[in-house]
Amino acid sequence: MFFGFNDEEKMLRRSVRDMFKNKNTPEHVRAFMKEQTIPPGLHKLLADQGLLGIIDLNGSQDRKGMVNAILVAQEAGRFLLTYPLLESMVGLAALKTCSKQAEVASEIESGEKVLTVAWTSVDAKARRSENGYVIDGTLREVPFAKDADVILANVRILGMGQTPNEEETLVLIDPKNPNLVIRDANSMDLTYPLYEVSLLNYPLNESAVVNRMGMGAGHQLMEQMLKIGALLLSAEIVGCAERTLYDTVEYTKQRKQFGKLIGSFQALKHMAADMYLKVESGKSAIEYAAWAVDTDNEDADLAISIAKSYTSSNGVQVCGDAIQMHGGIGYTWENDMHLFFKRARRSAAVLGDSYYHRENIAKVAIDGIEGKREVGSKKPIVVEV
Amino acid sequence: MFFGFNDEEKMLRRSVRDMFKNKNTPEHVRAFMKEQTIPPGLHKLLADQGLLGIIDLNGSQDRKGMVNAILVAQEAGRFLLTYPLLESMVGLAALKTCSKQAEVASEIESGEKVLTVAWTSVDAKARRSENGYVIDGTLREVPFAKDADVILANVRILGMGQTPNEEETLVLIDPKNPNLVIRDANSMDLTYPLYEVSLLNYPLNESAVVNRMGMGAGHQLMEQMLKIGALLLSAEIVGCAERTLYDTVEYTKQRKQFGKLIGSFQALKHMAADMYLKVESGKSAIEYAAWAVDTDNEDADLAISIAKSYTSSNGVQVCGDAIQMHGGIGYTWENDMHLFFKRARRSAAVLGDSYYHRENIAKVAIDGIEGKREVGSKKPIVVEV
Amino acid sequence: MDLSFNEKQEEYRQHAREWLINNIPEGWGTPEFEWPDDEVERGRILRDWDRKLYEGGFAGIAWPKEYGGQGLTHVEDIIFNEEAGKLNAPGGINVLGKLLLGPTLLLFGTEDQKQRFLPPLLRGDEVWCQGFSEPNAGSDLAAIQTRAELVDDKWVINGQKVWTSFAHHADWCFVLARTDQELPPHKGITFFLVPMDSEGITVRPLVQINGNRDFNEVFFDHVSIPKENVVGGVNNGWKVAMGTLGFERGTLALGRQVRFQNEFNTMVKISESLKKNGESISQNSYYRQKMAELFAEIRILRYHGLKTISQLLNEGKLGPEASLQKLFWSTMHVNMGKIGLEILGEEGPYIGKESVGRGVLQEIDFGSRGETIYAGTTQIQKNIIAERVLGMPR
Amino acid sequence: MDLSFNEKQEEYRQHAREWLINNIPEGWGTPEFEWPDDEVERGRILRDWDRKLYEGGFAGIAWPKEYGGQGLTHVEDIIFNEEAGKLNAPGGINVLGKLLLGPTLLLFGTEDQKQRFLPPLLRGDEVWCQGFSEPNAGSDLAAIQTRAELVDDKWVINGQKVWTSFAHHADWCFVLARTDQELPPHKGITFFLVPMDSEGITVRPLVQINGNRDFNEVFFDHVSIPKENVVGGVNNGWKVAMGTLGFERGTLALGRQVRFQNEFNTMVKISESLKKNGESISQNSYYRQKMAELFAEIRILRYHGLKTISQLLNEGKLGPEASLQKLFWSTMHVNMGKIGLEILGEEGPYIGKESVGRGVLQEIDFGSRGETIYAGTTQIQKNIIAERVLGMPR
Repeated sequence: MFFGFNDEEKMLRRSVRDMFKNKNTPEHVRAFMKEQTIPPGLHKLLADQGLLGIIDLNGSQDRKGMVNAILVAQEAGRFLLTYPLLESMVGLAALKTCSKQAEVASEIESGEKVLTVAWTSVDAKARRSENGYVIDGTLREVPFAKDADVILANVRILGMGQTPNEEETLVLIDPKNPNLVIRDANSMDLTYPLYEVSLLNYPLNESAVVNRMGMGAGHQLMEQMLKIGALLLSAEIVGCAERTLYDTVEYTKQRKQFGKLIGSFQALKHMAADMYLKVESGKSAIEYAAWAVDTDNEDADLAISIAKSYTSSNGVQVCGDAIQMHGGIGYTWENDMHLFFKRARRSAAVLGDSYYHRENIAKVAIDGIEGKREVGSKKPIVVEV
Repeated sequence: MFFGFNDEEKMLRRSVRDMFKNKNTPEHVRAFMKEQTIPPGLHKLLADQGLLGIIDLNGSQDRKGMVNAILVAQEAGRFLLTYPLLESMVGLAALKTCSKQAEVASEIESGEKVLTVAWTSVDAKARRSENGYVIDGTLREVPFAKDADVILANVRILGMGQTPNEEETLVLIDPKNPNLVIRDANSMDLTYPLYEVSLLNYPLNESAVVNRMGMGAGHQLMEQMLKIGALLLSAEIVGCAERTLYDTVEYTKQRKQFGKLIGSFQALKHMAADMYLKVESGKSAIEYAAWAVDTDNEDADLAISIAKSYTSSNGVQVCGDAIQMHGGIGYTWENDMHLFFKRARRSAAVLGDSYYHRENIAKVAIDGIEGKREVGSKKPIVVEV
Repeated sequence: MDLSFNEKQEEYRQHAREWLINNIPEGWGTPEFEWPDDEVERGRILRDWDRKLYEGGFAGIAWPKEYGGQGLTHVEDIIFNEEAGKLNAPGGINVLGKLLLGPTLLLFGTEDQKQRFLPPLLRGDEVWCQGFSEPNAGSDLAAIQTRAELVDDKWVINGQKVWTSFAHHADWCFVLARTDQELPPHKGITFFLVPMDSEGITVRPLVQINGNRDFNEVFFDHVSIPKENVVGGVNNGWKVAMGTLGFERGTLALGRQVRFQNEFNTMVKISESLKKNGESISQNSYYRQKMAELFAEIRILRYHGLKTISQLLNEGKLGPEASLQKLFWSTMHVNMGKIGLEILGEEGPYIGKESVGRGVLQEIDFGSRGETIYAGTTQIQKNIIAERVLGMPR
Repeated sequence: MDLSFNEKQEEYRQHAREWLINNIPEGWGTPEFEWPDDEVERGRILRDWDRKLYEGGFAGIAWPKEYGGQGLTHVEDIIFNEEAGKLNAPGGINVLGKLLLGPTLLLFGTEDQKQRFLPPLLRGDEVWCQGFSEPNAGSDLAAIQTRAELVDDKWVINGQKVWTSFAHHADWCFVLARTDQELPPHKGITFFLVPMDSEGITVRPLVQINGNRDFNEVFFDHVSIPKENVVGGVNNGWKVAMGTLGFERGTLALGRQVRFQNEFNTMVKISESLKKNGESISQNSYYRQKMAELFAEIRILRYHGLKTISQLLNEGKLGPEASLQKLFWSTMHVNMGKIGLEILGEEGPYIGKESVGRGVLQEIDFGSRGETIYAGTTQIQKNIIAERVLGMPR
């Protein structure tokens, strides 16, 4: 029984934190918000630290790298990292399940190519044409598409299954291909831009298929990616919330009003204590879920939904409270609080919002509980937890 | 435009408050909680003040007496009045719509008989027998039934309408009749006991029918009683909440901890401010609704649902916060805070809980709004309020 | 209790509504209206609107006729504000002049000041901004450090103000400055009227988290103004300012309520267009309950507003209870933003013109975060309620 | 990160579960179990259970064997508590002895004290109660006025305690009393061990708002006790007491979590039995969302509990962060009561044996109101977090 991080994990966190502190400074973030272009050298840096391919879905010794991955994602949130690290981690994990794609996977892992994921497919379908398959349709929720070299997307290949789900197939899309258009989707979170990608007669080469066409493989893998992605997003939210909490506490120790440090006002103390409770609870939730995924625990899906629903509601609230505790200065563009707030809002909304994940929880907790007490029964009943 | 009380209304409130202060003291309430018997003389007192028949559904000059009635109900909540005053006010208003029942109405109004209302009928049905009609079934949610002389109830008279609703008929039940059993329903609120009344072969004399049998008359009248009752309950909750707020504020001005009056701690100040906001908002809600009922405003039903849903959620919370602000002493039976809390809880639950009334609101605010803006339209749209 | 409007008032409402419908530029007040990017152009449009209001007889509705007002009551004022709110008509550019400076001058100004300043204010010729807050004097307004010294019959002002809305459009600014360093903080403050074209004034825009540029920093570097530009007497500025803030907290809630109602209806419309398991979100009991609760609170805000107006009409002034209204609407609006984002679900991040509802619900979420801060933070309002209304010990 | 239990621990869990199933009296822990009305009889049943626990080897699981414990770790302790929670087994009558006094003596007691007091405590021979709070020293514990004076080699105690759980069943009481009037409040306090059958002790029950009579007032009128009945040294009682309160706030949350899970399952069952428009409430999205959110928090409480145990195991002590756990579970439980009443709807008022769920949801609503007060109010826990964890200025 050890609920904590070992020295290796702590060292990873420290080194990632130091790197982001130096290489993803507020000035870098502000510059990115204007240019919307990943700063040169950032991929290489992340690759050199070995962060991109940190998740291994077939991980040995019951370790898939999720505990490490949430530590990294938390730091990404804490520093508003302007890179699709989450997509790299999740996408690479998926690519590595396919030996055919070893080359591109290694190019991505080594930082030569930038990978992103199209989280939503709006009816993107591949149909047979003269020279193989072509794809028509739209991909949504594609972070950093403009800067990506590879987009991992889930499209239906018509005829490759009995149901739409079965037809789903993971494919690699080349954003430089002339048969697609990338449009800025105008997301509130300027530190993590989302794009929409429209494909028309986009030629799908068989070599771009991950694993195999249809037969449910793509659907299943995407489901897994969405779950792991949701957990990493929870970790990002926790990072945002934790950072705003401690920055705010620090601010209350500097700022005076009415002749006193504002941190000595009980109203602000109690707000901070509530924020701390939410941050620590979010941390416990993501840490438990990461362990559950790592160890193939039957609890894993439930734990992810607990983490995502809890952090999506409460993490955002912490960032909002941070604005309030800063007073007027917190409401200005110059101050960073709103960047965390918006990043948390975006992260809370995608890959399943609170409602979605609470409904997942309800299916287990309400519809499927074991050992529910029969009202009126006197038998001792063992409640499984 | 005058949103307030005139001198007459203020005088009524003052005289009722003085009366309850002297005649419905905490000692009386505690005695009632043990005996569960209305203290002798209380009906007479209420009758002499003219409080029982204060509502007149056919009121002249657009005045049905609702503004007065909520003032009285608020005081009843404030002093935990141990009498079915709400049922008397609502029941008498209903009885007065029927000239046949003038005699019993006047006996009730003058304090000779105690009236209560059976708010829920669990399948109580009258069927023809040899000597007219007999009723079988159960009446629930009957306050003070043990002490009542008359129970006003809504029962179905089989065959007196095309639908169950149409069959509904308001009747007077004699609680002393041997063909019924009164059972204490064990309500949490010992200041306002609820009973269940089971009828078996209870003989229904035609003279006990209010207005006429079936044809929807009973249903309609009961609907109206339920609405007015819900508004008066909201007023009772506001009375409970207001009382606990000011008692609590007073307590924080007496009690010291850490060498300071606890009222000087900002955490308690802000709790009190939140309570004040809830109390004042509840007051505005019931006052507006009472005015709307009095003036036959088309808004009246909506305003009642706003008042009942708001006070049911927020009034209870104020009483709960009052316990918290009292600390340990607030958690003892000896302290009165829990009496208000439980009375507010009971009042919040019956005659439509928050969910029920919010769903009523949704039918207007969501399903039926006028002038909803068409997304994309540039026409100016007038929003009715 | 009489919450109805009389026949004459209803006629006034009809008159106001018709005038508004005929005079509001097409599309204005809808999310589809496109504001020019240029701030100067934007200012011109707003000032034109103020002038139109004046010409239509809808400026200074409850102010005396002798100062350019309409000589009507707060009831007509509120009726017009409600109607303007129903059409989501912008408030013009002279909000602070009309809402704060005007009532302040009417209460504390000299006859000369009223005659000099009120008519051009109403005509839209002179736009006002408010110079109260400073970097180190936000909630603690009495801590202001901007100084004014009398030099050769002129007041010379030095210091810095922040959160100065509309300063970049304003002709005048009403400014609090310290005129006596020896007296206790509350007692050495004076309320000044300062022309914005004075030498030594620099305006720097402050961008808000929603991207708006309504706020500014204003720097005063040896700004010299006439001796008589003082309201309420030298060293009496705290009292005057408290009156000003009272107006800010207590009034105009009815117009605001209608705007919230407008936003609510848009929210309903959006909830109808979004589906969950094949069913409109507007039919899902979770969202229905949340929206119904919100609707109830918007209505209760209206009741509070009616009470405030009634108090103004019948007692002529507002008490500290007015803090309730600010606390109520601002926290309610934050909650509204939260519910809006819940309704949007996965659509939440997108705010462009092509997004669901054109980003109007997100704007509530962002904008409301400022509302619990400006004009006295939530924490300050609760302090006021606890100490001044409930009498809890300081 | 390793949150699994090893094979040996899982065997222990199996063993504990079997023992519990075989030894818990029929119906115990179900809402249907009928406790005797008589308090003495009730006390006897609980003490019998403590004795049974001892005989079964489940008393003092993590305490050293030399003092009657089992010499195992906090892991086995928590496993047993979880299993007991799953069966909703009452905690026995010596909760305060086992939870608070035992750990306190192990940390601060003399060897003689440990040998004298721990074995009978575990055997169920000596039941303990806690004499800390006083009418004027609740949150402000340092303000206690109960005095102890050394008279002829005996401590003579005078004063009054409140909220003394189980005092009417207890053989001993651990008492804080002021032993030096001159020193600052925190420095003149001593921690005493007082036999409850001493002359001069009067116990008066305090009824709680849920009708329970677990709390008492205890009056000390010239109560004389041996000089050596002091823990941790004279005038060092504050430090000892803070250790005691740390145990109270930090531990046993896992057993509590299972009990909450149990209550939650009952809530689900009730929600299935109640209908709204012909559909079970458990299928209505509003109630589903509320319950799912609650379930998530109950699980998170488990995670917090695991962290606390891990900290105890690996670092040997708890920090001020333990306040988080108390704050979390108590406020969560209040919310649970609220949701329970929402689910009950019109059935809410009825609490009798024949009511829906036999009043178990209402009991949460009432009982939880005490939980945010005792063992350090919500406000005190937030102060501790802000000042001692986050380092905000006092």
